[in-house]
Amino acid sequence: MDFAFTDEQQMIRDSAETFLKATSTSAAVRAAMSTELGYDAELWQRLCGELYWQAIHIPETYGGLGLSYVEVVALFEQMGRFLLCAPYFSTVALATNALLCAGSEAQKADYLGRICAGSTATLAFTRSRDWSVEGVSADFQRRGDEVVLNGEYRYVIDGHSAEFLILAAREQGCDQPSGIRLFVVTAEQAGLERQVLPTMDQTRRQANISLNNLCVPASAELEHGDWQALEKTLQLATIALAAEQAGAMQQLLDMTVAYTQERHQFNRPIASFQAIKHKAADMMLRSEVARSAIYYAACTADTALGDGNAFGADLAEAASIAKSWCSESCFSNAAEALQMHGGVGFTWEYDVHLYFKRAKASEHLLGDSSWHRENIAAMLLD
Amino acid sequence: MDFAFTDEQQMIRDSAETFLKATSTSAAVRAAMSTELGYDAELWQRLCGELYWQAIHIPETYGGLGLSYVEVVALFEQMGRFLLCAPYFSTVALATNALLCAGSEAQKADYLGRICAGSTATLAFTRSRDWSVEGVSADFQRRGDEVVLNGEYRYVIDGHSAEFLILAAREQGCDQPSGIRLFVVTAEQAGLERQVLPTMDQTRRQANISLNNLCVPASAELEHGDWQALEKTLQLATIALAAEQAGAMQQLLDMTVAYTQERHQFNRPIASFQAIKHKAADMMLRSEVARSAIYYAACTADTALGDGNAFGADLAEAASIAKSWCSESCFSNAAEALQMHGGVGFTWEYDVHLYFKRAKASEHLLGDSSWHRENIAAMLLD
Amino acid sequence: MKLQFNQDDEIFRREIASWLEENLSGEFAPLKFRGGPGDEHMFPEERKRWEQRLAEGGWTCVGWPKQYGGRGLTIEQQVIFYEEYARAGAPGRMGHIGDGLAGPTIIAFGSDEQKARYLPGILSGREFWCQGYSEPGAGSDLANVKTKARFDEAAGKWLISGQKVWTSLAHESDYCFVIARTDPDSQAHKGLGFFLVKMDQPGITVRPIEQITGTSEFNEVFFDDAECGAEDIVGAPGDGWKVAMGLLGYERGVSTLGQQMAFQNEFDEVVALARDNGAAKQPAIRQRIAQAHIGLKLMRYNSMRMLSGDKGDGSLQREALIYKLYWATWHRELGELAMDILGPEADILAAPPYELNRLQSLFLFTRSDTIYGGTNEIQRNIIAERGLGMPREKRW
Amino acid sequence: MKLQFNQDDEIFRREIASWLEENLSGEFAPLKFRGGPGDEHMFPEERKRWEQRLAEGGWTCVGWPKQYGGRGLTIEQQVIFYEEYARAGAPGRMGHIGDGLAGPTIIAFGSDEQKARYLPGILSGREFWCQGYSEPGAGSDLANVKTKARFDEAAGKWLISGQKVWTSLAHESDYCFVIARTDPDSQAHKGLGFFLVKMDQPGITVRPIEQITGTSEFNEVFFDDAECGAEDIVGAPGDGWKVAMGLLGYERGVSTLGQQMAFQNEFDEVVALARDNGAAKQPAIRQRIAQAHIGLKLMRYNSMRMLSGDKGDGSLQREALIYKLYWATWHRELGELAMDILGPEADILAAPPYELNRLQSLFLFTRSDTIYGGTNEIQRNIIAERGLGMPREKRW
Repeated sequence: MDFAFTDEQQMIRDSAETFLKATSTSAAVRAAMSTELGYDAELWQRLCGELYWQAIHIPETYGGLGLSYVEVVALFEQMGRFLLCAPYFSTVALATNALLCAGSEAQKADYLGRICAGSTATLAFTRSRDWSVEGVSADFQRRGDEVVLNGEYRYVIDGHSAEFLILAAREQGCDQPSGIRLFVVTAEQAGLERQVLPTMDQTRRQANISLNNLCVPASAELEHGDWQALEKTLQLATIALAAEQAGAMQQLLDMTVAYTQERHQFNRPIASFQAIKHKAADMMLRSEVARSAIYYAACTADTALGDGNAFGADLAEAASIAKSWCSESCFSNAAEALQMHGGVGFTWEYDVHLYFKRAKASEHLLGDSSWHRENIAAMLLD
Repeated sequence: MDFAFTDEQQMIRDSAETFLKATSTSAAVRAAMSTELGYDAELWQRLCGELYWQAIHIPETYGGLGLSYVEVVALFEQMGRFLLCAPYFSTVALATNALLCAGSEAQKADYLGRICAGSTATLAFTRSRDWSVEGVSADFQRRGDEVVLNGEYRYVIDGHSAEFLILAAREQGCDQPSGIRLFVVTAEQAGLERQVLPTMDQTRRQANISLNNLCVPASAELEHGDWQALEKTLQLATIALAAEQAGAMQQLLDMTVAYTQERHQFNRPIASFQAIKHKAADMMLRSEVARSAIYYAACTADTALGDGNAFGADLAEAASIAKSWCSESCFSNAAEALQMHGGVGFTWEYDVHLYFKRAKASEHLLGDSSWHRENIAAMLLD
Repeated sequence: MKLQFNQDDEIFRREIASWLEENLSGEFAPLKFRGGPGDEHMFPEERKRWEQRLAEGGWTCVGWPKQYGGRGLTIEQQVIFYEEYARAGAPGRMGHIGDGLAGPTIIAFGSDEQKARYLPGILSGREFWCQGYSEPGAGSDLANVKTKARFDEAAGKWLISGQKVWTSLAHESDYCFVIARTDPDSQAHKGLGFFLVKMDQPGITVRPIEQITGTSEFNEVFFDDAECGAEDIVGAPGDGWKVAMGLLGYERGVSTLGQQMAFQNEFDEVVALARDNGAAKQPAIRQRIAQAHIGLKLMRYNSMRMLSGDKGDGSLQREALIYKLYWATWHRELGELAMDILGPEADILAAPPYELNRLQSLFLFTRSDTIYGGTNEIQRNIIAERGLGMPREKRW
Repeated sequence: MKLQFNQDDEIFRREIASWLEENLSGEFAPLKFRGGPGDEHMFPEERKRWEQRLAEGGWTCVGWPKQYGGRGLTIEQQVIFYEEYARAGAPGRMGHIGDGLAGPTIIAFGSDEQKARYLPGILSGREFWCQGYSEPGAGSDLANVKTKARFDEAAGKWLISGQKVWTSLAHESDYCFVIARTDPDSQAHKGLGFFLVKMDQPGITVRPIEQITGTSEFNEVFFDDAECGAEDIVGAPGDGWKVAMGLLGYERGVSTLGQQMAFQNEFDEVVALARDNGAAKQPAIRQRIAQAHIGLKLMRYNSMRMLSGDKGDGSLQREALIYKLYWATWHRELGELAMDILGPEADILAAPPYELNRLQSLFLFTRSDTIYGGTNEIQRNIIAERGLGMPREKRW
């Protein structure tokens, strides 16, 4: 047992911190979020070309770096901390994991290869607030060598810009989980329409995707692309999202401590007021525990990814623990940060609101805290 | 609209405060709670004989003072504040209200007359944690001029000592609310066994009551004693319980503010620490809002009692609002009081623990906060 | 203690309700449910015309004594007025600061000349006011006011210099009442003055604050030797604290019940949403909706106690002291609840580029409720110190 | 970063587990799940004999270096030891203070003579220790210690006078380590000494504190010229703070994982209860049970990080700083949850006159968790000041 970063992991984390601090500045974030694309394509190129982050946990066989999910989580933590605007979550946490869980060797070689080369991708699976198996409402029909898909997806992260997509659909007329299959398709084709959704949290784009008799070859069906693979993918993505939240929590704490040290009222730095100190202490508690949660979940994810057959309860539990803690805690830290910033926290000019909005948006993505707690309760009690 | 005590109401409240401060002292409470009876019979006699509190809202026709539920609530508030050990809640909030809601003229004249004369009484209706209609599990069968009752009751307040009891039972074989009837019986008779339950909160006694072919005359059946009358009784009692909680909250606040002003740490009174001040401020907020809740509920109860047919949603809503706020708030105030007293709050010697235990026990009686919130949610949403 | 309104009051209720129904039509129909907090920057001109319509009906300054042109309503009737106003969805009052704060202050502390000069414009819905209270370095700590007023003997005028912040609708206002330090060497609550200042003058610059919502209704106001007539100080130099404290009383007056009716409208929208999207079936959401309902009812009962002046145990002061902390926290939680009922849909805007829907606006805007007018933390200090007699914070 | 224990560790796990299974039988069977917090006053004699049994098996002082008679276990093995100990329901350790605190302190800071004198009694499970830290006026603020130690030159001994409070099992202990002021004019952290004091002497009076539970396991200890040999001060006079701070480190050591396993036993009981009485079907209770489970898992992950010494971003200190606040709050909430699952049954005792059932005891006893050893409020101060570098509270 060794529950600490190895030297190599620490190095990756530190270099991510250094890089993102310099590139994902407040000005850069604000510039990116005002574009339609939602991110800086040039920065994405650097990220892929120089740092090779998009390939971090893709096995070396497929051209990736072959590192573990611990490194993935370490990167997401820093990205959440610096509010990086990039199609990284969609490409790595969603699409790459889906391919790892569901692709045949050939499919992995092909599509993971594209991701290694800098392609963006995402996963579309639900059209409602339902993150469980019932949320999959698009359907498909097999017609000879083709498959025809119909339906609508909402909350598709970076759906407007991803170069290819993994789509979840259920066989027409089958309402069992066993009817669910995954398909990989390129974005630009007849029968697939996408519409970017304006979002309160401008640091992450979401889209609507409509399928109208989208015809794809049978080979687009991911070989192991069943509900179990999708569920595992979502759990892996949930851990990445929690890691972003943990990173944001730390940054909110740091910003707030710095601000309260500077800001004076009643002739004292407001950091000297016990009410402020105690709120900050609670923020730190939440933040430290969040880190324990995501590192543990990262180790569990790594085991699950390493074992193709591991669809056990461990990953589900670790993901739900991490997300339920981090979702509420990140929002709490953001809310307290805003409150402690006082009036200026309420302005567009200060960055607090960017984190605040991201916290609320991320809270709802992939299940909020109550939803994940009910998952845990079901494991324990039913 | 005049949402303030009249001068007369204020006088009654003030005299209750003065009387209880002098008689329901820490020493008196500790003496009473160590007896098997659970209260000081002499004090009860003074309360009935000198102050006539047991008759406060019994109409003058039946020998009572004919005052309103506002006065009742004002008394309960002071009793909760001074932790009075007496069969007052059982006799007035439970039995008297049941008789007022369900008795015929003759029954009221008889039994309310006994209460005016100082008899103690209570209500027994559930054997489980269920405070709704499903909780009534004892049953009865009519046999000629007699009724035979069987079953068990738990959590019967002062059930070990009450001189007569109102029993709720359902007609054998009928699981509809319409099968529920109320009976009034004297305590000492064959077929009725009672057993005092040792309680964590020693300031209020509870008992188990078993009925084994208890035969009572048909006249023991309360004329209007159906589920609606029982439900209304429980709502009225719930308001009285909330009033006790509000009184306790205020006392906890006062004790705590006084203690923190005296107690020094780091060479300052601990009342000067902002964390302590803010906790106290929150206690005061909860306490003031609790008072608004119980006074409003008292007015609503008064209207409902005045109108024999008023089984409307107003009373149910007011009771659930009052209890849901006061239950949680009283426990919060008790918990914070204990915390702010530090080590001594953890000792048997200081009174905080008496309030703390009372708060937890009262929280669960007649439905906890979630239960009452779900009542409200059902009214709003279903 | 009784809850019912009497028959005259109920007649009055029907009168105002039907007046509103009749008049909130035609050109004013689009103003329904607009102009509240978070939306105050919308339709300023139309809402100013609405103020004049109100004045024509005799519905401005309903609580002012008749001798000053008010309607002289009883407390109960004022409660009813504000309730019906909000229930009808009548627009956020552009005249609120004049009607509810400046006017009552001038009536209580002002000179006859000030009354004659300023009250008619408020009554007629033609002159609008804003307040110059908070300062960037002082937050809501009046004792720390740095804005200075010096009397220019030659010109016979006060010259005011400094900066105020969080001034709602400054750019739409004709006048501002300003707390400024008349004695430059004074400290804390001493040496303050309360000034009535014309906004349209070279010495005043208004800069809108871009908020978390992407909109601006708060402003910074810069005073650079802004002029104020010798006759336009309320009370004497040095009385500013006393006058301002009186004014704080009005802020917690009957209009709170109108505010609550607006909250009720918002709450009803939240409930309707939960029913529509199925969230009303989720146990955790049900609990929170019930809690919000309970909280709002209790807010109302508490205000009724406040207005009835229950001094039973010296508690008028007490229930009033908690009021700001209570409603601000409740309102902020309502915003969070709305988002959590929306779930992932909470993140999707009404329209690009950044048009919030009403509930998103509620969510974001209510973050200011626990900050302006004394943060929750300041409120807790005040409650502990004034309500419970606990020691004051030391200055360093 | 990896979670798995290696194979040797798993072999070790089976070894201790089977030893416990074998030995927790016969006379020791009734001790299962007894003697934990809230129950520490029970079966003291039997539990002392159990300590000797442990010693015979080589299971006392498992983390001490071998050169001092310890078992010299690795961190992982210590974790396993404490986990299995708690999992088996082995009784609350009478030897905990000696084994976990006094011994390591003597090893780190004591003289050779002290080591020779005191370690064997701890190792053999025959000499028991208590701690003299908190004082009535000082709470957990060591800097405010008022107990005095003066050196009597004639007798060649230290004479200690003062009062300690919250001393667990003082009446069952042979020795007490006492923080006292060696320099009467000193202030704060200076001038303290760390003394090893024999309990059985005329100068010491132990008075049990009757607790909220109706039982007593904490005591007040009065020192009235209690004697302590010149050779029984650890370090030099004035070193007391340094020694005490080292000791605080041990308190947050590997035994936390054993504590958590005991928490797990309690949690499992709560879950079983909820299943039995149907509360597990209530959505609000389900959420709270899940939250408790999550909280306990996270406590474990946090400890594992703490023990792995993740200094990634200087955070060893950080995750350790939050630990007390976290577990104390979690444990207190578990007690509340247990009561709320019991519902009205929570109020009914196991037996008259005042015999609490295990969950009631948990509920009441956990109120002390957020008080002793530094209240939650003190913990938050420490986190803010040491963890975040925020200004210290001013003394008045």
